[in-house]
Amino acid sequence: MNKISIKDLNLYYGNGANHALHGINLDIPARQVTALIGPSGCGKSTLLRCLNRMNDLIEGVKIDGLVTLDEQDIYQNVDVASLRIKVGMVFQKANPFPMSIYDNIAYGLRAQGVTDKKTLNEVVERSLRSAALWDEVKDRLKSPAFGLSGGQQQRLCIARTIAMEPDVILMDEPTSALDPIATKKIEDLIQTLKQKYTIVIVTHSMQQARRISDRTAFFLMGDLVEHNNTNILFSTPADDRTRGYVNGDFG
Amino acid sequence: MNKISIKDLNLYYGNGANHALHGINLDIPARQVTALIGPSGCGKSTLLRCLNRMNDLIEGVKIDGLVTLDEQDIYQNVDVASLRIKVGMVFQKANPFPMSIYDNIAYGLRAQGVTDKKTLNEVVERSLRSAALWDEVKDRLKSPAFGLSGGQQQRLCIARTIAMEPDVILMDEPTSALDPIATKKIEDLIQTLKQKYTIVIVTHSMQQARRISDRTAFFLMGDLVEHNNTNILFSTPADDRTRGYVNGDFG
Amino acid sequence: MSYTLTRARKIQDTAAKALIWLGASLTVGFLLWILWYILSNGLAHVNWEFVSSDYTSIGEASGIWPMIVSTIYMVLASIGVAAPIGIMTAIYLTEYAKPGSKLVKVIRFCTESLAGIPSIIFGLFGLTFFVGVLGLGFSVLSGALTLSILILPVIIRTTEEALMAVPQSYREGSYGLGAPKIYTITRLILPSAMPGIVTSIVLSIGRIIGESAPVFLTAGMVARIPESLMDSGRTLTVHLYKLTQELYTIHEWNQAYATATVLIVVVLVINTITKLIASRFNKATY
Amino acid sequence: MQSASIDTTAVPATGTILPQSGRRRDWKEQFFKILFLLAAIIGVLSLAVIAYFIFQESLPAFAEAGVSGIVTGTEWLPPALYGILPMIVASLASTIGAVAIGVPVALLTAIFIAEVAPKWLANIIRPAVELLAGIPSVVYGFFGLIIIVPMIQEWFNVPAGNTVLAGMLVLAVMILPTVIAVSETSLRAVPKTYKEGSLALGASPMFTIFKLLVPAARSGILTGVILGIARALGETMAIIMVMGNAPAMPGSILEPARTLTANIALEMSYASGVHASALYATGIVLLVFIMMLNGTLLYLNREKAK
Amino acid sequence: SETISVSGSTSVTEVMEVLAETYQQSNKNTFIEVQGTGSSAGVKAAKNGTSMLGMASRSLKDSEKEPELKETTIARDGIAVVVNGKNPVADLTKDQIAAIYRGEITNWSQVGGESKPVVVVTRDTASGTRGAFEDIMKLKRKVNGISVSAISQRAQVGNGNGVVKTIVANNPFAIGYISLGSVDNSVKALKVDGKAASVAAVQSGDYQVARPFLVLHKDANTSDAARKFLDWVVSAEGQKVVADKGYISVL
Ligand SMILES: Nc1ncnc2c1ncn2[C@@H]1O[C@H](COP(=O)(O)OP(=O)(O)OP(=O)(O)O)[C@@H](O)[C@H]1O
Ligand SMILES: Nc1ncnc2c1ncn2[C@@H]1O[C@H](COP(=O)(O)OP(=O)(O)OP(=O)(O)O)[C@@H](O)[C@H]1O
Ligand SMILES: [Mg+2]
Ligand SMILES: [Mg+2]
Ligand SMILES: O=P([O-])([O-])[O-]
Repeated sequence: MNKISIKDLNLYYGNGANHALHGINLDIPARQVTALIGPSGCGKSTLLRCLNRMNDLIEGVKIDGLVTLDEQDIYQNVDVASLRIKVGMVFQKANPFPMSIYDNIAYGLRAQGVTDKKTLNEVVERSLRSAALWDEVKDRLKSPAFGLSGGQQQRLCIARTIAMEPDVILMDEPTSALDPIATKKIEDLIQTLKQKYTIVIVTHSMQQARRISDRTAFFLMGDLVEHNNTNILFSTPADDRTRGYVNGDFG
Repeated sequence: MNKISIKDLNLYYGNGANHALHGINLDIPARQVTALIGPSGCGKSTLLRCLNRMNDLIEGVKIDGLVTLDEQDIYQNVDVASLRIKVGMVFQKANPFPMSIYDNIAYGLRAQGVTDKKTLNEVVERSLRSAALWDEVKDRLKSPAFGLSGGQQQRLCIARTIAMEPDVILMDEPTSALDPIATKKIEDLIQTLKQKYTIVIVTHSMQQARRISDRTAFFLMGDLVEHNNTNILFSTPADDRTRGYVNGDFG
Repeated sequence: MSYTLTRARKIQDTAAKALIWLGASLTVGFLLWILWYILSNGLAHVNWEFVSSDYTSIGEASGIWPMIVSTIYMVLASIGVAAPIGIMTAIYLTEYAKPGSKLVKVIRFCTESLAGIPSIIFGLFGLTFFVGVLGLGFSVLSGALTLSILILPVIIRTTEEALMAVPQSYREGSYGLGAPKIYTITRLILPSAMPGIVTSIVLSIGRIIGESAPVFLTAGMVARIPESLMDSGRTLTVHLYKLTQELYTIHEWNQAYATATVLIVVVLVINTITKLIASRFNKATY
Repeated sequence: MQSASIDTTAVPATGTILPQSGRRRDWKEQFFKILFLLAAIIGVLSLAVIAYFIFQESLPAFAEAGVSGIVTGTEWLPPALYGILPMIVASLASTIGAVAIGVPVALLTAIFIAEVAPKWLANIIRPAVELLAGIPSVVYGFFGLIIIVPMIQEWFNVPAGNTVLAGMLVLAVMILPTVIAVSETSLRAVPKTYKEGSLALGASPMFTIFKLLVPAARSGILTGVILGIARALGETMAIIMVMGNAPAMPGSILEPARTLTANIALEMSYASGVHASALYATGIVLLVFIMMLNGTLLYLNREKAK
Repeated sequence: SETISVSGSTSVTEVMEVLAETYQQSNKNTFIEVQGTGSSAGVKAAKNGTSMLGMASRSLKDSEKEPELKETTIARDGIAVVVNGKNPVADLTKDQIAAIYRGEITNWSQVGGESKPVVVVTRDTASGTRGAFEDIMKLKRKVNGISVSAISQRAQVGNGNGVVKTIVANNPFAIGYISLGSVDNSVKALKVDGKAASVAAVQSGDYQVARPFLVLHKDANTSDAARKFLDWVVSAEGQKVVADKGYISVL
């Protein structure tokens, strides 16, 4: 069953000046990990941001085509906030809020009216543990999130998103600032999460895509070149450009 | 010859509350690439920022110990701006300025009073080419840098730094947001650069450290555990913790 | 469990949104009401002759051209003195002084406190000090110096806030490139803080144009085009003040409303020009 | 500095691109640092001189009537009695009222312009609000006198509408531009990434505004509010025209009253000797009030920041 | 050309501006600069020479008098007691007016009007008008041996003829007093002790509610031109201007 389905999606930045996505067609199956790969600037983040309508916030963005979540057009008659509760997102650049570590994690729940201290404490601890950050910050939950290292901030943002237990989790290079150990933990987390949730991940690491994803889509300059079962895409790519890229002799 | 030498360096955040670097002793040889590795939050960025006194900008930071550049104490009787021209830095989080791509690159030179159009054009083009960004942005040099993708912003910041041709280049995970191809290009650049410059790089990728660095230093929770010739450190580490980390079975 | 938007939340949201619209409507409502009040009474009496001719008390001419000119002089001179001092003070406080230092706190405390001193006291001070002690006499210069002190707190504090809101990563980036402090400030920080600085200037312009007592106590009220900064001049508001304090005839009423109408146009024009000028400095693109 | 170039090809070496200007730059940096410091000193000094000027002028009155005779005296009968307690009450009441009405409206409007309104509408309202800042207080006063005062007379069925309430309403309108403009700029200066992060968590725009953006802009908003309060406390001309200025202690907000500022403006042109000095003393009391207020706000802000 | 500086009382300013302009028409190379700063400031200015001529709308206090300071009365200003046009009351005695201002009479029915509260409007103590009004109505009392105003502390205070007039015009219960020259049909002038307020009545002494307009100067601080102007002001020609403006000539 497809959780998300993208049909003929075109996206333009700068009021049409920059055609960033060219007629993308992609189905994202439920409870699987779909990886988006491709060279920097090819449109991966742009596509990801279409899935929870984050691009609405950028001025001069024009979108046409169809994106459905559970068969429902997300650009029509949809309450955007509810959509984004269902479709959570971890941004490419860690963006902690100017508040304490604890409040950062509790933020999303509080936004839904959860005020119960016990629930909040539980969720905060659980999320931080899942994101492999708990041990490092458990003694400074009340200190500002800005005092965290780059990788810690990235894990904080992951924890903040999974605290909401969304249906679909969009992750834009969630381990880019992480060391191998932390990366391993996040990858394990993704494997656990996919039993319940649908995950779309942007990654630059072929190894990572191979390790954790069920399906992979390869982008090049705004085009979706090829998408397939991860094993197939990496072993027997249909397109020359894909082969070149995954074998590392492209460009 | 040692370009930079660090002696008994201690650093505290939050007016002494958080002891982030514990008595670091490290020599950084000229015209070589030194890699700093270690798990997220161990103090790599903190150390890097000590080398061009970037930590001066953070409130409540206390430093003791000695850091010399070309045998000169950089914390005593030194013009900080001149120091930073000599010791350039690429930050962990890409931080483009709110101006056009061109102006971002030209910024550093203009700050030194370079106004000649031709020189600026040349330097901008050369720097962007070196950072493997020229082809993607050559038609939009005058558009705002905020309209770049994550990886493009990262390369922009690299270009901005090398435009200044500093003696020492500090790079905090310069390829974290880059695909393999772009990463390869930046690594090649680093190899070229090291013929003339001294480079210190923070990286999470063991492979990268192995590929490009001459010496590697391994950090753990604010301690410098071990530093050595890269080959030796990876093949026959002296410390168990180092072995565990580089073999990926740590933690 | 996956969270969904609860009904209660939705209601709260709608309520909050309604409140915001209500607040904005109230403001706009007041604004329209006052504008309508002025324009409906004044517009009919504004004509080219009124705007362009001189003013005499004998009643030969009752134009307001000299007042328009004096007002513009006053704005230029006051902003010319206060804006550089205020902005530079704010720069010193945010970029040079140690963050959170005593000095910063003391200065901030002083400026905020003095913002509440009634303007007439500034006027009396100007009358004693600039007009008297310094011997500048009743002149646009005395007025401008007095008003400069009056608006200084607003410029300092608002600019300071704007500077503090500039992301630290810009400073890091610039200093990391070895850019000199002054270059970083003029080319990166000030342009990024421009919206806040413009706000402070526009508010100050409003204050300069809108004050009466501190102006006539220092710049006087001679209804003639000042030939230099050392001449006395009557601003539109002082003129209006005089008309409203001693209204004798219906003609004066009409004049008062017409003056207020012209004043609104003058404010609009000056504000627009200010923003145009500022936008030329503001190279930063968002 | 080492001369070197990135490419092996012929490229100008560092030394030739960058002017060798260590000394001159040092000098320049130093010059500007001193210039800015000088500006700060001039700014603060001029303000200090004014404070000193008021203090000095007020001394004779304090000498004659005593601090308590002035601050706690209830009768203002120059040249015999110089009690300004009723005026302190009136100033506080009118300011508190104005702030209670004006600040929420202003904040909501600022939020509206910065976050809620479509761009075209914001672009109309913003300059309109700035226009409001340029309308002279005499006009507000006259507007109040002709429109608001008779309205109060009718609605509340009081003999005269020149009351504390009229003052509150007029002041509330008058502080709008300051509070709106400063708050709105601060809200706009909040980094976009905060908003993105919040919305991506499914927080509604309203939650984002009130729980994230407003706290992030708190310092600027507070500045706007303080400047607004100061404006209300210091406003003179408009207040004189609508509040009735009776020096007696007001029994309710539906009675006339005289504020500290009105007292100064009303009598200064005529007063001489101790009477004039007593008016400056009124100014000192005002200054002390504002300082206390600022002290409290500063303290509150620090507590909250913790 | 020569400039004559005149400053002081705002009320005197009204007539002084007209006098100055009329004078300038026949004396082209004199310019008379008139500034309204208040009576006290006018006295001070004349004493210390900041202005050649000072204006005051009240008699000098003993403390202000100096032997060299010369006083010239240039006009007298009649004062009319006014009520709202809707008020049936048309005539009051001085005693009744005084009782109203003392706060002893609080209802119009006590003086033959409707049963409505009296809204008392007075001028600021700064006004010469008020000074004269208090003198004539005997509105003085002693506190601690010092003579002070006896006008009720609850009376409304307006700071100018225009404001008092507007309050009275807008409030059916109000009573106020304004300069005779500013009376028009928006308010109703009362008869006092059966005598209508008019210029003729003031001049003949029938209507006694009036105050002097003074010009002060020291010979040492004044130019010949200034003294010549002052002489002209009290000449028949100057006094005609005074009368035309609605004030009472001193001839
Ligand atoms: N501004 C700050 N205030 C307080 N503590 C800080 C601050 N910056 C970093 N720290 C803490 O100091 C420690 C070292 O941080 P640092 O940024 O050097 O880590 P790092 O090795 O660069 O990690 P990463 O790979 O995640 O970027 C961390 O525990 C971090 O939480
Ligand atoms: N706000 C914007 N305005 C204009 N152009 C944009 C904007 N954001 C992205 N682009 C452009 O659209 C293209 C796709 O950008 P996108 O961020 O989707 O790339 P990406 O695949 O995520 O790259 P990276 O791996 O570097 O993050 C790029 O060429 C980029 O420059
Ligand atoms: Mg991206
Ligand atoms: Mg780091
Ligand atoms: O200015 P006056 O003294 O006449 O009120």
